[in-house]
Amino acid sequence: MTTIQTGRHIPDRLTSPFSRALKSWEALLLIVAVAIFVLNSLASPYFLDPWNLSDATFNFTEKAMIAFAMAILIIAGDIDLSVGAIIALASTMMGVAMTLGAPTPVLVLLGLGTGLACGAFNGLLVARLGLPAIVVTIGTMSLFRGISYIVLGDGAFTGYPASFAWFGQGYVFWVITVEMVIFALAALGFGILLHRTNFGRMAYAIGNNATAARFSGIRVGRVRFILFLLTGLMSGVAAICLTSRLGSTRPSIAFGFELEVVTIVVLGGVAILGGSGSITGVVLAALVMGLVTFGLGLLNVPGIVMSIVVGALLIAVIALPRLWAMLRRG
Amino acid sequence: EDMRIAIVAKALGIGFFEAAHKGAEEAAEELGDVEIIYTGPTDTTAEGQIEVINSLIAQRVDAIAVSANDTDALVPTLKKAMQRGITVISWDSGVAPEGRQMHLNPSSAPLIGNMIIKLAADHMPEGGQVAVLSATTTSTNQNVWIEEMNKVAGDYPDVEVVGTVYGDDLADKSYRETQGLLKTYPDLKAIIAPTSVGIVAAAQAVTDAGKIGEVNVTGLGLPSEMAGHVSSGASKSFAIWNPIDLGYSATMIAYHLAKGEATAEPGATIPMGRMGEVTLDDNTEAAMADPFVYDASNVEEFAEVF
Amino acid sequence: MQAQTSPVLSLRGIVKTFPGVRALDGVQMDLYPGQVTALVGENGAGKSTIVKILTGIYQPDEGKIEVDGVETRFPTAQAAGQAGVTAIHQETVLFDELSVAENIFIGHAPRNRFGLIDRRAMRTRAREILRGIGADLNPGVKLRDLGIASKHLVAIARALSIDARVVIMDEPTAALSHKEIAELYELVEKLKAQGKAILFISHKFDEIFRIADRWTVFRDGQFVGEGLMAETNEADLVRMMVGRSVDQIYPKRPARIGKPALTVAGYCHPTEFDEISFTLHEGEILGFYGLVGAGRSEVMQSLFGITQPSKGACRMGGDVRVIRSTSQAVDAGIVYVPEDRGRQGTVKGLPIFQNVTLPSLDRTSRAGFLRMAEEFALAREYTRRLDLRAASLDQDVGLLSGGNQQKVVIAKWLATKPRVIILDEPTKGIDIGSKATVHDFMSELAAEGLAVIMVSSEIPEVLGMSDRVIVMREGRIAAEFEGDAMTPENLVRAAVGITGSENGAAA
Amino acid sequence: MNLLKSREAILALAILGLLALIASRFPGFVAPANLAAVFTDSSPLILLALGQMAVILTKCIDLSVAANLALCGMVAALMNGAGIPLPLILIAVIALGAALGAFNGMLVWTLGIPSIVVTLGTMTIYRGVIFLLTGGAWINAHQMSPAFKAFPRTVIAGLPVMAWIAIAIIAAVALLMMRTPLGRAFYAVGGNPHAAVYTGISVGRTQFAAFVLAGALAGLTGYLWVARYAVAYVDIAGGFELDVVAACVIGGIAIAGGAGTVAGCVMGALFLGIIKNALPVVGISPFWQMAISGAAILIAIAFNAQSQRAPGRIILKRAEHRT
Ligand SMILES: Nc1ncnc2c1ncn2[C@@H]1O[C@H](COP(=O)(O)OP(=O)(O)OP(=O)(O)O)[C@@H](O)[C@H]1O
Ligand SMILES: Nc1ncnc2c1ncn2[C@@H]1O[C@H](COP(=O)(O)OP(=O)(O)OP(=O)(O)O)[C@@H](O)[C@H]1O
Ligand SMILES: [Mg+2]
Ligand SMILES: [Mg+2]
Repeated sequence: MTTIQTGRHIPDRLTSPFSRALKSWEALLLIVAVAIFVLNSLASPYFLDPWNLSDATFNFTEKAMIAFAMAILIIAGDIDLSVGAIIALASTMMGVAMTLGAPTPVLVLLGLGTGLACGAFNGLLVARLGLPAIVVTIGTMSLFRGISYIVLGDGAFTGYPASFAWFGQGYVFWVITVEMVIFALAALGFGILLHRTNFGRMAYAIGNNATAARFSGIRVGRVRFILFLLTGLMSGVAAICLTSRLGSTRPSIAFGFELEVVTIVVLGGVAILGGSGSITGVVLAALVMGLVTFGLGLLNVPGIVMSIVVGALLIAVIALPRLWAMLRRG
Repeated sequence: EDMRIAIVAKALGIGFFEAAHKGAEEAAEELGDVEIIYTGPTDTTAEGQIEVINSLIAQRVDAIAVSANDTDALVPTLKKAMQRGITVISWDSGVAPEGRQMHLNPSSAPLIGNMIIKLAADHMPEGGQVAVLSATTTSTNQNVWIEEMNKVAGDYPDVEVVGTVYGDDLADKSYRETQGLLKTYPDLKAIIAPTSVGIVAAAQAVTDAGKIGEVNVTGLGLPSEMAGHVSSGASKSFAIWNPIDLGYSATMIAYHLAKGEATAEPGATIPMGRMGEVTLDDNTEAAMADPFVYDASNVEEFAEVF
Repeated sequence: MQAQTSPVLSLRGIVKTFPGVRALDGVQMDLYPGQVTALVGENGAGKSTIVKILTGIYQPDEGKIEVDGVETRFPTAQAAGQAGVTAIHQETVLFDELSVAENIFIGHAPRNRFGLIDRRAMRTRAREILRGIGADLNPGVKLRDLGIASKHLVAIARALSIDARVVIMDEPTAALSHKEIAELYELVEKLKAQGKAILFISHKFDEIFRIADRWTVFRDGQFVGEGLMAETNEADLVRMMVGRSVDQIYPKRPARIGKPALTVAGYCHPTEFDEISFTLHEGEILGFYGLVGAGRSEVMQSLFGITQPSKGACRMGGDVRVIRSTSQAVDAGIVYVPEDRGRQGTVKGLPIFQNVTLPSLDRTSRAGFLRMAEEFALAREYTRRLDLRAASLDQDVGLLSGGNQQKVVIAKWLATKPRVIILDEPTKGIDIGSKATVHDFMSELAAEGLAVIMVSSEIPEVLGMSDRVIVMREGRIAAEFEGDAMTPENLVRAAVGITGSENGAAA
Repeated sequence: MNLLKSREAILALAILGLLALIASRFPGFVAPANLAAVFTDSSPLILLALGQMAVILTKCIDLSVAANLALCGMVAALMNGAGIPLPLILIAVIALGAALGAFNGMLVWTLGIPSIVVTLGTMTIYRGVIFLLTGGAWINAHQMSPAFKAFPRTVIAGLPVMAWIAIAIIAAVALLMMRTPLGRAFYAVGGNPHAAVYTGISVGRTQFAAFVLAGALAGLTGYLWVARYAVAYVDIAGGFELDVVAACVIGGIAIAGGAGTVAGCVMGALFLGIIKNALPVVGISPFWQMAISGAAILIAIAFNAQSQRAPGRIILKRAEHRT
């Protein structure tokens, strides 16, 4: 048939991936991060100290671990506002086991398991029963933390085994903390998952058009369910780190984490309505947030002023490219 | 070079801590070679306080005096501070012993526990029901005081403590919890609120419910915030130590410890300027002074001060 | 026919660009009172864009609009309405949660003296307008509770609720059944008689020749020509549209019908269909005809695992099974090209090549890890076979015209090397050139031994392409025709359920 | 039959059931005076939920309402401290609230930034501004004038002014939603934004209007809140935005936009208000409160989803007769 031969040649790409990367969101974030780094080292004599910088990473590592999983979840069109509450519940479960004399490996497994179970519960309600993610997780946010309050009341779990302290307080090498290593591994793992695997591709497809994804033979429900599981799992990992770092559990642990995690994700250039974003962006956003809060902290700026800066940064970083485009179009 | 002492509040903006800050500055002036860094998180969370303390460690301050949001959660961070040669003490709301060199109680917990129930009992000669409105379920000092109060409750046989509710140190929640108490226990005679936020909200709720004269609100509060409620009769009396003195004393102690002029070990005595001196107990804790009672006769005078 | 009156509305030198596309490039057009002007052109020629410019939704970059010879601008949809221009748009522009009356009047509702919406007046006028177009709908019900055809009538009523001098209809018959199309023609005659100028956009030539007085042709956003309908013929129009001649529209090649590929036995669904049984053979094109809403799509979607039948099973080769999910269907070799391209077909936001490889990821990847080179190779192969027009394979699929999007969807499925392909209204809203490509391809697939099901509501297409036709009515199989029995009359009669001699006007 | 199917009816039954349950443990709770008090206590939630409803209807979300409330409340308290008369304060806070809402709305409208991002940012900014205004200091009862504190509590015909304001606003918003082009535009924009453009409704402008409405209501509530609880500081109503969204969801406002009623919204707020008020009263341990309200939210969502489930198309004649 003639049509087969006359097919026109279509080039694979018009712009090279390199030139695209130059103009990308990530490039902008990198510039912002470097600028803040330079400003910080000018503003405070204490900034350029390896130990101080190492301490500063605690400002974001736990949140960022969750942010990686959350980024893929948001790219696929969902959201999980219960992550802070999952940390509380996972930490409480570990505390219960600790009082019963469980050794560190069991505590770790229990923390991960609780995270997975909470993720599964969210996933069940959202991906299986088709309820809207944002409101389901507002509900489970109260539920999970509520259970933690029921278990703990006004008490606290303390006296975690010394070996457990390694996760949140240990160093792997010189100033490199265990949390930094977990952070880096998580960044790498989720980066590969999102950008280099079929699963990541499916997440993008679902986020852009879930119906068409289903009509393309993708098991949409399963992918969304797994993403909730992963978010729960990473909340469990964060729970282990945070509990270990604090050496204790109270039901109010990690209160308000969810909004900071979402802020990191959005600042990282992930479209909040789903469909686009990258892990590189999230890593850079976490660094930017950490640098801003630490830098301002060194100047003893009150926390609330930092949150104004972060809020303004969030809006500005997203608004500026759009304003620029508007101005250029006239 | 000046010695830098960081005063860390539970959260910025609370009148009590602002007053303590005043006291710290007073001590600094008296000492001459001290710079005060007054800081704290935005809301009363342990995580927020840890971030603040981390940045203080990074600035290599000489001493940290903290009123803790969580007895245990701050321990690892404060330990790190001590390892890096920083003097760490807690004041007002304590940290577990391994996380600080000493703790300065505003007053002794048994004295406070007794004081708050006594204030209630004094104004209910026939006895009756009282309820407790606390801060958050995790507030260290409130929990200790209530525990101490329950220990001595037997000394007041006519007083029946019917329950404890938590206002989370939020004005609206405390207000609603008080409303709940008034509904649940129609015969309630007194509400004990050992928290400066809770006592104001409780007094307001009692006023709004038209129960002035029936229900007496007492506990721990700031004269400036409570003056109106004392004159309206919603609160007959309440107690507090002077937060200015507390900030002053904490600064003094931190200074002497950091200078190496005193050591923090059981039995040691540490001078605190115009406040005299304290002796540390077996837990390396010390009490600053007795709580002081405010009522219609003196509240106006102190309202000007803090 | 009053040939030479002056136009009510003229467009001159209109230019409209979107990022990356010059949708309109200096086009012109004239609309005359009491006459129907047909606007024809391939997919993406810019027809809907001109409609949007005329109704104030887009602003032209250059050029002018004249009403009665006076230059005008339409900054908003309301401004266009006030100037007397109204349109039935290609996409549905209705609101499910609002009532029929509100749908008709939203944006220009009657108000009482307090400035509040006068609901009684709104309902009364809505009822009048609906009655005027022969639709007996309750203006108070929510739109959500109406069927698709009734919704279209509401859309038409909405256009007529504005007292217009120019009425634009952008593919108004695409979703209507025979009876409603006939009523629409009557309506057009009525509007003509009232002296209104009508712009009629359609890909169906029978329709155009039946009701239009004039024609205008666009190609690739440019004006090609205009004239009187009476002085042209189909072949000329097609040549102007496509830029070449398309001779064989239904290139059905005799195929060798082989073994049964798919046997469906007793598929039932509680509300949508009942007792669906048929056998499909390798190399066969099986047509499914029926009126719009007969439930064909539902049956096909249950074969593809989107919905589950309550009873019944299907057999492919040796296994008897029920397909429970789309991934099972793809594994089994059944694929489905949906009728709702935008929602179900393409993943807008992803580039073309990723759309093509989406169901084939298992083959282009190794151990779950992507291999981009393989993906590009696969996408290149199949988009070329379908003669896709695009700037690059890395381009967002949403930037393509409807016809080219359809090609991407078909390419995506062919890349999975299926055994059974179901095409639901594969040429709906597709221009004549692309249509030929799709038809060509269908025959070629059948010739390669693939089993093809084609759902279509166009009789010429069904008759021209199928080896066998199943007619559905109200969720059931009404009849099956083969060979000489495949006549327009038989199909229509079975579809509407007439057993006597009276039948609807077959196209 | 049809009545039972409507979301509002189910919710009304749920509220009655809840009241009955509480009454069985604590009869005093359902005394008219107490119910009036519960309504009064729920008024801030109702007011904010009505504003949030408009925003959610247009497919947006406003996470900054609680921060807006806190800022306006603080400004009201500061103005009172400066001796400005109450009517002026009222006008000022409503205007300020509307302006803060308008800022959100502008960003959403002109720059097309998703509302959740905008309001996530402005919620911290607005709270931060309070800190900058006051240095974090509290304004306490004794620093407020008696008239300032008395207004919301003044009882007229058995109900405090606060409750009357809520009733008036419910009526006004109902009229706005049902009978004005703007109200219908909220539904149109959320139901089918694409189509709204074709009918000459500007999506951005309508969303902007919704944000202004939500902001104005938050501003008004800010004054009421501060006057009622007689205290203003940075963190008042912290986390309240999620309660507001939860109230809307319980009330059947579709989070995807375009569907929901004023009655549902008000009942959703009442439902949540009753739970929060009743739990301490019926003597349930405070540690159970959070889990119970979480479970209530989840159950309500599941219920709404059930009654909202599209009936589907019905092709078969016999199926048509059955339903
Ligand atoms: N909003 C838009 N953004 C970018 N490109 C657009 C937009 N709308 C239309 N286009 C492009 O403009 C061109 C003209 O599209 P238009 O919808 O007018 O075609 P059409 O003639 O109506 O086609 P069809 O017959 O398929 O309906 C196409 O290339 C299309 O992809
Ligand atoms: N009442 C309705 N409400 C909403 N969408 C509808 C309704 N009726 C049909 N549709 C949708 O409109 C499109 C056209 O449907 P259509 O009328 O073709 O139904 P169908 O079941 O596909 O019947 P057939 O394929 O036999 O024509 C489909 O995507 C369908 O889902
Ligand atoms: Mg078109
Ligand atoms: Mg169909």
